[in-house]
Amino acid sequence: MPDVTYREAVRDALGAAMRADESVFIMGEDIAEMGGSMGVTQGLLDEFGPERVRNTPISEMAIVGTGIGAAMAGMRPVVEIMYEDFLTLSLEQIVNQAAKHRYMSGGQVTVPLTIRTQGGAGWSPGAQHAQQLEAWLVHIPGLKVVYPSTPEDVRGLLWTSIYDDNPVVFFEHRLLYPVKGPVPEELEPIPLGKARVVREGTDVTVVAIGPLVHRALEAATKAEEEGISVEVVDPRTLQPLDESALVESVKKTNRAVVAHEAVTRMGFGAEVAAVLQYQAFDYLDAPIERVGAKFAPLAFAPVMEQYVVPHAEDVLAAIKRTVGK
Amino acid sequence: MPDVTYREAVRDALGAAMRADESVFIMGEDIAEMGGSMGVTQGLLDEFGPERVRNTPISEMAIVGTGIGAAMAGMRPVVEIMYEDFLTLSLEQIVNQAAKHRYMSGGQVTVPLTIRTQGGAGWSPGAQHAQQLEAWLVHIPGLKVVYPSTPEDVRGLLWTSIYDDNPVVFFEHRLLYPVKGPVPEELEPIPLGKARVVREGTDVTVVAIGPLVHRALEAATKAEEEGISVEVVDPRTLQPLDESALVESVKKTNRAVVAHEAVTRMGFGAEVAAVLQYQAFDYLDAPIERVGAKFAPLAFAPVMEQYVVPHAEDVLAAIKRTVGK
Amino acid sequence: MAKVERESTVDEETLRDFLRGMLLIRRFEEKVEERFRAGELPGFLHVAIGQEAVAVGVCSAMEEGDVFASTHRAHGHTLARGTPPNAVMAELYGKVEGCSHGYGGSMHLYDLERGNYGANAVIGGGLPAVVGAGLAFKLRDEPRVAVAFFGDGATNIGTFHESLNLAQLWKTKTVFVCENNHWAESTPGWQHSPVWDDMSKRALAYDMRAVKVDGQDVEAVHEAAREALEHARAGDGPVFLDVETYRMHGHYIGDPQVYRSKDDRQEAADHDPISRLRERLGLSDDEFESFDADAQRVVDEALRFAQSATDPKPEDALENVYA
Amino acid sequence: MAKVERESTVDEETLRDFLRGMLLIRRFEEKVEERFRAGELPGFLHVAIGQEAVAVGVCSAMEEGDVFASTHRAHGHTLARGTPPNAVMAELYGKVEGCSHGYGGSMHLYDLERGNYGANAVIGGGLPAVVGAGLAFKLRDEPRVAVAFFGDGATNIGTFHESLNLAQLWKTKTVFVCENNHWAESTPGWQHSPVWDDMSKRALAYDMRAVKVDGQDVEAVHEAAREALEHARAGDGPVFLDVETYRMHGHYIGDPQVYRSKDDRQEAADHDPISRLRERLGLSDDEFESFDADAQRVVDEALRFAQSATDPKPEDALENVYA
Ligand SMILES: Cc1ncc(C[n+]2csc(CCOP(=O)(O)OP(=O)(O)O)c2C)c(N)n1
Ligand SMILES: Cc1ncc(C[n+]2csc(CCOP(=O)(O)OP(=O)(O)O)c2C)c(N)n1
Ligand SMILES: [Mg+2]
Ligand SMILES: [Mg+2]
Repeated sequence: MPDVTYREAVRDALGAAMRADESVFIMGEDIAEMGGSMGVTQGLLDEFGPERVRNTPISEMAIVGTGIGAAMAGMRPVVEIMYEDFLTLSLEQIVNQAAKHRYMSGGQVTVPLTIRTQGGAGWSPGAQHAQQLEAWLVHIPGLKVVYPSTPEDVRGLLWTSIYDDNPVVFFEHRLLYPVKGPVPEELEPIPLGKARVVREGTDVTVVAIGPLVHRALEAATKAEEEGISVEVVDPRTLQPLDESALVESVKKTNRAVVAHEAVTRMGFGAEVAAVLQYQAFDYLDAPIERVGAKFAPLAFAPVMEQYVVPHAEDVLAAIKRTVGK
Repeated sequence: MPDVTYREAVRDALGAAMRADESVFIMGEDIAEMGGSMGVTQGLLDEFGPERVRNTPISEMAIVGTGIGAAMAGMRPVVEIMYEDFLTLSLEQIVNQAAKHRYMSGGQVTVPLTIRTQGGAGWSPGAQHAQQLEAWLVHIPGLKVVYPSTPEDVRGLLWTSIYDDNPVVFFEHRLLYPVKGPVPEELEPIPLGKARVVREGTDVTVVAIGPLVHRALEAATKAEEEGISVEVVDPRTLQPLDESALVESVKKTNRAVVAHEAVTRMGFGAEVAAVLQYQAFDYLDAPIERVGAKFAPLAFAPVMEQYVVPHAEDVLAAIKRTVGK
Repeated sequence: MAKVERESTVDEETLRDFLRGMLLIRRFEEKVEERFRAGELPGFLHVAIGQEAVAVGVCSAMEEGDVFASTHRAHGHTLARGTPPNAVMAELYGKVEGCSHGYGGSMHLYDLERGNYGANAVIGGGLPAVVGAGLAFKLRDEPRVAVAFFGDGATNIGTFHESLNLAQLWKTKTVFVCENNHWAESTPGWQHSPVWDDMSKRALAYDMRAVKVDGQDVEAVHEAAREALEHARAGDGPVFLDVETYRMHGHYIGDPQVYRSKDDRQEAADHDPISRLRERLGLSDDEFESFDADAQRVVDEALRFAQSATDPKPEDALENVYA
Repeated sequence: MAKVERESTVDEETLRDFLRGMLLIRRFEEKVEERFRAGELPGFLHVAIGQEAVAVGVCSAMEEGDVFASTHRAHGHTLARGTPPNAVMAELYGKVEGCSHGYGGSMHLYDLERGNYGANAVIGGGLPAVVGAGLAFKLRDEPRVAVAFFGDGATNIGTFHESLNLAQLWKTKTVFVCENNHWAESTPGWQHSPVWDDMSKRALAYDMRAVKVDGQDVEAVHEAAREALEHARAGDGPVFLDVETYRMHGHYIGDPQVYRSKDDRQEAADHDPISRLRERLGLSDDEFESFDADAQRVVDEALRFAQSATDPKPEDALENVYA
């Protein structure tokens, strides 16, 4: 299997979907000539032209909202919110409109819209360009939420999201774009709602998403050296959530750590912990550990930013606590 | 102690704060002549005049944002978002600005802003006028989040919120406005971050907020008849959260139910469950039960709406599951 | 500001149809008020009594395939576009036979078959979708137009600004119908907008074609809408219709309107679009009565239908969350 | 559209001060570009090279007690308002001595003492606060004004609309400075706004006083700003300054500007506000060099200061979350 970067994988999926279906088009700020602030959409303007690769004004509410209307009218728009911090400008349309049209209409309306966004700390973008807000969307019935961690997953899941008939909020991570990984020659769609066991182990399960999947793998390797066998599971789709996969793993290992870059308090890990303690109560030999950002905005100074976000060492420390080392 | 309604209690706190301090003023849609869509601010225009009781255009982003600027300039604004569903229109200002100004400025800026809002189902307002979104704000460092359940609490906590030097998002519930309860003759400020044991018990702890406090009390009375002694604890402040009070109660009862009207998935109960399973792991005799809205938007038809939102019976059933009955 | 060509395309019989449509809406909403006060209807409702000429004038100018988004004040638009009164009334009762099958209610009336993309309870919430639909029509080169109804108060929300800006920038096939009744709930125009008495100024910020219309004159509304729809359909860009109208009743059913002066109410009452059309047609009392009786009959039937319609099953609440 | 009284209040010596201020910003940002390219600066940065006359012209017209909010392109506004170059440079290095003590960075420069309510990395994010401050000044009847800087691209965000609408409705003591450099990142004006070539049209939607200014002529900017501030300070309402300017460099430091034509870059280069002022003052090379050397000296000192300044302690990250 060829190696491609996460960035290229996203671009592949977009290009393939646009080639396969005239109704797919993309909109967002600076995605055309510049190819997006992260270079993800480079080349797509040349191939598909300005009608299907649309630069938008700085209008996050309208970017999502026009996507909704185009979707209701039979298109499959993929809109981009440049930084997920700016989801705060479009949530009305995402939460009150996209998520609810089908329901409020009693099943008449379909909104096949994909909302791509990205974020994440680790490069000192400051407090307004680094938040991780995926947890908010998981709270909203009517939305699907995807957060892939590898090139293969991001390509296969983005394709599926675009062809899903529901609004999907699709999270990418700034630091993952340059990460390389193997992908199948042919784009293979990956179903939403299926977790992936990234690494098998027997002593403790680490449920991780996004960049924490990679930090969890680092931690797992280090743990191995100390004789702790770690299983790493990536839900990949946060909504619908593959609860049984997570629960099965924990029933096997009897210990769990949940890890993400978002603030721990009220983060996605809270939901996973609540699910696991409920469904695997009798199997748990230790409290479920949560690893996430400390309770502060993201500071500009690298030393402070690094202090707030979770690292492999934090995952490792949590793993050790679960096994009492 | 005289009995007043939750509505009157909110009005009392607003009036008292405005009388006590020239820098306090209120802004919001239809809060002046009409006295607010829920009648909460009735009479305040007559007493304080149009400069301090300001009708705003339908501009949720600017309502919060001008509040922020006025606060930075030394005022103590109390702004109202008519329905919390419309917080989705102002989150950029709440989350990226109000919550972060102090931090991003390295401690120079103070934002003593109170954002009042209300919502809740139970009267068929439909999918866009009934959401409970308090969990979102709990995820954001820099904000305080308050959700009182009784007239006494709402009065004392609103006063404290107004005089707190941080941005506070203050949740009220539509169905609680007509609820009467005793309040002290003199307004007594209630500190943020202190939970209240609403009812003592020994077999199971129900951590409930907002209207679920009342439904939990109903459930507790019914449980009593079946010989189950229920303790009901109301955190009142979700951020900062009085973790020790919740943990202490659970260490005593060894069982826990968390109840709110918001959607269970990724709701505030997830955080509470995650905290309790971690800090009271060895004390728990049963999985922590979560009671909340089923995973759907709120339908208009009363039978469907009632099916989605949690009732006293749901709390009772959860209580019984924890004690294995 | 563009001016509308004045040669009318509306003949006498069409005007009579307009009267039928307006009377249907009026009697329908009066019945709704009555039933709500009687405690039969869940939730809260908003009637557009006084604004019937806007709904009928605009919807009658729309063509097969055109779509629209409405507001919290949606009964008129929905009926004028042809959704059966039975289905609308049933929705207000939260019944399976309702146009949103009981999931939506008064503020969320849908009828996809007739291009109703949904009434919206969030001010401005429906505008971007209408721009997006207009974009889709343009991209697919279809002779269809997407219409947005909204009030004067809605011109203050950021969503309005972003939507009109984008529509003009991309010349989407969209028409914006601003029903300026000079009130946003209890807030008078002068208290919520610096240009409350001339909303067409909003369009200047986008170089958008704007047309002022007397919203109590159904013929004028129809003509302006027809011209605007042609303009948008031809791909010449969106149009902003600044429609002056009156809210004859309260903001919501039961609104005591403590904030509103007698004079203001009287002024609204003096601008009843139905009396005006009746005079324009020079109808005798008998003629008018017969129109009215027809409307009343349809409404009574709709009420009977709705009252005896089917309640959803509680567990239906978990359906339609996802496609 | 209002016209500015033309009799200038700016004498020769003041113009020389303006030149000093503009040169300081120019050399400061050139140094920042150099150090960023050298990999010394964290995060990402935006310079306003070409727009110095706007920062200096406006800030020099502000008075003690006036406040302002800036954008992601904030170095110029901050320096022009008098924040010590050492503190600004230290902030770009994420140091404790920085004007935001290392918590903010280039996009979040604050200096409350000098009325800097913060640079904002969210487009339009700072506008409502400026309206709110202007409201507070009005409520307390203080002779103070709040100023908002923002770009042409920012006029497309809903926050802009709601802020200007409310400011005019309430006649807050606010001045809006639109720096129209005809680019929003890689998106040219014609691609993002239907009125990109005349932003003053935005103000028409609010009946707001608007003034067009040549942003490369520091004297003109100062005069327009002075008049606007007077207008707002007197309580006569907010003013919209439509300032035409040029972005001589990329959107962010390191931007290859693949999207931008040679001609467009050349046009920007041909409109250097510093050369223009230099000519206006008829400075000899020697005179200019001495101004320049002074600026360079200050910048070098700022760099030395920042490079040897103190790193925050990691755990300081948990401070300042709450008051
Ligand atoms: C975003 C938002 N804010 C507030 C409300 C509450 N609300 C419902 S109708 C209304 C007034 C709308 O006025 P206008 O747009 O003129 O429409 P009208 O009621 O006059 O038909 C308000 C403030 C809402 N539904 N949505
Ligand atoms: C709400 C929001 N959307 C997108 C961005 C990303 N972004 C940063 S600067 C910029 C362009 C701003 O253009 P303009 O307002 O003209 O200011 P200029 O960069 O030209 O000074 C964009 C899109 C942002 N910071 N905030
Ligand atoms: Mg109105
Ligand atoms: Mg610009």
